[in-house]
Amino acid sequence: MLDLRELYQEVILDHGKSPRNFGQLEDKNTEAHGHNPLCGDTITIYLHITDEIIKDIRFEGKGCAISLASASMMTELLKGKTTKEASKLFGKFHALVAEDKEVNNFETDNEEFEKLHVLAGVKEYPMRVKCATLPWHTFKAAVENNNGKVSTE
Amino acid sequence: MLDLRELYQEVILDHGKSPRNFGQLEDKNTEAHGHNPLCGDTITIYLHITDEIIKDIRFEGKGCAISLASASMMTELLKGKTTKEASKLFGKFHALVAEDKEVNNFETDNEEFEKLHVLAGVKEYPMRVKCATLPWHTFKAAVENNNGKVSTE
Amino acid sequence: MNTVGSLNEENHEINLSCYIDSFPILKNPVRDKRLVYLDTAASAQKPDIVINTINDFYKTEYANIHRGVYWLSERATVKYEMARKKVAEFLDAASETEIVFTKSATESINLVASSWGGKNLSTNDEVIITELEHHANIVPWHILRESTGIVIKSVRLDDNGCIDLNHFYELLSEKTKLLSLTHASNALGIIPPIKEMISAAHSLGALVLIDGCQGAVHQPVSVQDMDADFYVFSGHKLYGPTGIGVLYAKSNILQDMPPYQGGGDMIVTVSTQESTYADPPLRFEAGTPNIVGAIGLSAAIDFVTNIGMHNISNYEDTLLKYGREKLGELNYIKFYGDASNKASIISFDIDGVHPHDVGTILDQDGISVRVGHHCAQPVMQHFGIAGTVRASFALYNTKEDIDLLINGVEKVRSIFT
Amino acid sequence: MNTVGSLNEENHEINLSCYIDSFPILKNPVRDKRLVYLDTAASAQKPDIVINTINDFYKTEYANIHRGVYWLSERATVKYEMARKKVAEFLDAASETEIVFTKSATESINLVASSWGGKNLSTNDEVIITELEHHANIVPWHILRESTGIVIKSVRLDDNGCIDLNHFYELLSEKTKLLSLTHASNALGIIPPIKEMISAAHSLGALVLIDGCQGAVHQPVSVQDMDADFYVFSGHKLYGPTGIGVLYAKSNILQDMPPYQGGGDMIVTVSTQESTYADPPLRFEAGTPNIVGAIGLSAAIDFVTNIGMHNISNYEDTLLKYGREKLGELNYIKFYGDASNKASIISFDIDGVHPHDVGTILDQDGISVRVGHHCAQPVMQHFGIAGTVRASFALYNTKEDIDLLINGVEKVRSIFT
Ligand SMILES: Cc1ncc(COP(=O)(O)O)c(C=O)c1O
Ligand SMILES: Cc1ncc(COP(=O)(O)O)c(C=O)c1O
Repeated sequence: MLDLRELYQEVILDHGKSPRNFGQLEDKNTEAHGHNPLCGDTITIYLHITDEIIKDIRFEGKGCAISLASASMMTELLKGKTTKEASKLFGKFHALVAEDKEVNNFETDNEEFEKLHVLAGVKEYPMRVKCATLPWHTFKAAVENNNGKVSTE
Repeated sequence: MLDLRELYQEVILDHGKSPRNFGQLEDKNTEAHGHNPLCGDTITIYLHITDEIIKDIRFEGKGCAISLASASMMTELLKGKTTKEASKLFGKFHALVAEDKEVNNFETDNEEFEKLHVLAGVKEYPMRVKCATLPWHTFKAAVENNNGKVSTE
Repeated sequence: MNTVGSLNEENHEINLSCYIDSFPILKNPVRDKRLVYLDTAASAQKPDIVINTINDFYKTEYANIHRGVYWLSERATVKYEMARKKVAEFLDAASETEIVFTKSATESINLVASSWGGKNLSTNDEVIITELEHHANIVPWHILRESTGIVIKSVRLDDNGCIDLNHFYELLSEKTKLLSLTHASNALGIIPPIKEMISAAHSLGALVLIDGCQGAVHQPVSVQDMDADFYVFSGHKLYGPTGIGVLYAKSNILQDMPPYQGGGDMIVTVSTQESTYADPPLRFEAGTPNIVGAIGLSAAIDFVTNIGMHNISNYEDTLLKYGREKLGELNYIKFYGDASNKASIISFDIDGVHPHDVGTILDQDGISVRVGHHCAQPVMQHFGIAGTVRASFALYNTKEDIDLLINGVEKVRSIFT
Repeated sequence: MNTVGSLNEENHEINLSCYIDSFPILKNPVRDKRLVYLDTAASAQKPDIVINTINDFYKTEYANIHRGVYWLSERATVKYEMARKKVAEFLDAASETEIVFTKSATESINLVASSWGGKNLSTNDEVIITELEHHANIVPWHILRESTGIVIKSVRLDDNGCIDLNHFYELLSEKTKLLSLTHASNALGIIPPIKEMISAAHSLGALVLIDGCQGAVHQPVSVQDMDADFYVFSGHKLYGPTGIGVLYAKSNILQDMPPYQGGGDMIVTVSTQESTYADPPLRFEAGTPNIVGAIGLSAAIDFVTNIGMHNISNYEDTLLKYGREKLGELNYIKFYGDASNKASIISFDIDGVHPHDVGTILDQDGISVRVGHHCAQPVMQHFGIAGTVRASFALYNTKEDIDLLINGVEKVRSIFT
């Protein structure tokens, strides 16, 4: 079991204080808004998708260190991926932080995804799992918005 | 503690099967109707009161052995009494069957009232106390009906 | 608790007597007599596992749920939500999000009447109930009628106390919006043909609520198989704690229902002027729920499913048959609701003796039966009586209990003749 | 438990540490650390006497109540009704018939809104609440507004989080039919001037509901003295079991209220077409109530009255003062709702750290605080924040608990700087 304080230190140092890809996205063609009623945290994900490829991704919002770090790492991981790959990665991430079963297949993870392992400690905190997954759920909603209709912006 | 089976035998033999003063009262000048929602038992008390004296009292109704016996004994006891005396006797009876405190002043009871002691066993059965007191409450209501207004019958 | 009773070789009857020891209260004498508890239809006694679960939870794991990020609260939340999952499995619901915890079956029905009924029913819409219903499945519809003007129709019983199906079909029409029906009568034990009635109601577009208080405790239930739209039961009748009840409702129905009570935990956002509401089931669980009640109920479900609801059902049927036979040998006994397929309930009276006197005298010997109208006055009105004596049998009862009942009944009779 | 704490000779502070041993959960480590439980405002831990009362009752005395004529049922009924009497004494009500058992304070308020409000309020009638209220005292009025068209006015807070009395007097008018007010804020601890507000409301003919969830647990209450028309609280916050709440209402008001839920035990007669209803309090207790919950609450009341609510109040004030002082020494702490006369609740945050991160990190050391909006979003909106860290103190807390909290807070801060 990860000591959460270690997790916090790494997260804070690496992403919480200076989140990557933070702020508006000028040429977004889809976006979605997420809200965590437990803590009142909010997040907006902006995407530019062309030919099912995530050309650009940025986020804005207020939140705890865990949700900010998760959002920051997610944007780094997903930029340049196809939406299909992204959806697979969401599945993996969900298993990592939210599912009961021991996840053994992480030896297959590439280095990129391994960075996200620092968030695995939240699994012990069901209430905080939402903090880590909120950016991902919001990302998914944004992709679906884009599928459903051409964004008017 | 009275064994209730003894109580039942005495009650049944003496009053339950052949209740005294059972039936309508031709020259009643007040009456009241009582109902025990627990068991659906009903009772009607008919009174003829002149100058605050209970000249006649009869009852009708359906009920368990305890309520029938209590009604029967009550009518025997109250006939000829003043309403004031009756109200005192109700107090005594209530103490006998319903109140928690040990009632010690019964050495002062006269023979007439002592007959009612067979009902003291219900004290242990809070749910059944109502069966024993229903006739008395109904009697009280009938007297109050009479006080409130002259009966039109 | 690994054995599931044992088979009596002679007549292949199941025997659950090994579970009697699980019920501490049965070891305590009452009025210096062994307790013969025959009032499970009113409320069941509790096995050790339920009592200990409550005890241990308060002693080692207690905290409020759903909002705390600390260890105890997280754990308590997981246990509460696991209880919901267990109830869903017990009822064979499609998802645990279809399970709402309430304080009792009574509240579950009131919730449906107020929330679903208040939204979907209006003047002259018809709700069909039956004369078999418990007051809990009658009075909420009377209350709803006051605000909506619905019409309540009631299916008659035949001389045996069974549903008069012809009358049901007469009453059923396109105006029928809901059939609200008991899974088994608490006053008589009678089990209506619920599958037939549910599909008849559905074919005319009505929804169906099943009051499972006496059904879920006696036999395996699959809400999906019976296709009930709503199903309710009370924890305390299933060997669980008091103050916890269940409402099952199909997802799509629950999703469209407005909140019943307002407060913490059922909201998304609140300002002093506006609230937005959470998804089911939380939308219907305002305030701090009976956390320990749900967890105790979960232990009770473990207890009965470990024995097997089929085995419980078989065993209770055996007791019912034996009791009916033995009582039937006494020629001064009159039965109400005599039928072959019943919950394990016998309703009767003794010729010439008021039921309350029967109850009081049996109690002298530690025999605990229920007497009166059993919160089912329409059944009593049907038979033109004030009440009955009711003996109900549970997994902890035995044939010896019934023999003692018979002795008691004979004594009562002898006092009164 | 014969001593009522002991006086610290130096500064005459009361010391209740002799009661800590009564709480078994405090002996269990959490994450291998001693549990420092600072979330009593959400729910209190339970003393042995409450847990054992529940345990013993199920093991030796359990039965359903009010309708059984057998020994167990009679006894259970007496105990349940004695619990009602005990609550009446605890609140200094004029009669135990003014006490209704509900499942929670939330349900108590919903009952008043639906039954009293549904009958007596109509379009443009005004209900005054405050920005201090818990969602339980906001959302029921939103729900009632939908069916009645009432207007909800909300009293603003000042910068400290105290009631803006001028604004209250501005809002109060002949249109005001109800003032529904917290006895103490669960988010901040702030205690409104309830006596003044009650008499002002009464002078204009409005009734007053006091949400006593945080009040009744912290100080002696006399509903007669404060002249509340309705008073509600939850058992689980008063060291009692979950699933039991209380509604006090003045006799004459209760007498005129229509039933809230329908079912067994709240009726006089029922046919399939009509019901007549019992007198209060039974009229409002449909179905099998949380019998064991009421009896457990009764044990909890014995526990606190044996210590003395005055002593509890004094002791908690001491802890509050100490905690405020110690936290105040840290210059990165911001307080919300800082005032002298408060329930024993401190709401704060740490500069630069999200409350949820504070909660999770403190939990590593077994320190259990609540973080977030505390089901009082209007308070958060008032301060323009998403949430706070809340430490609440009970009779089982000590200055050492507070020292550990301070240590934890310093650690949190060091991680984030
Ligand atoms: C002030 C206040 N009111 C109402 C409530 C609701 O209490 P319950 O959840 O027990 O119904 C609470 C509990 O959080 C409270 O603190
Ligand atoms: C058939 C039936 N319905 C409803 C109820 C009401 O259950 P509760 O009192 O637990 O709400 C009962 C319990 O007596 C019952 O037997």
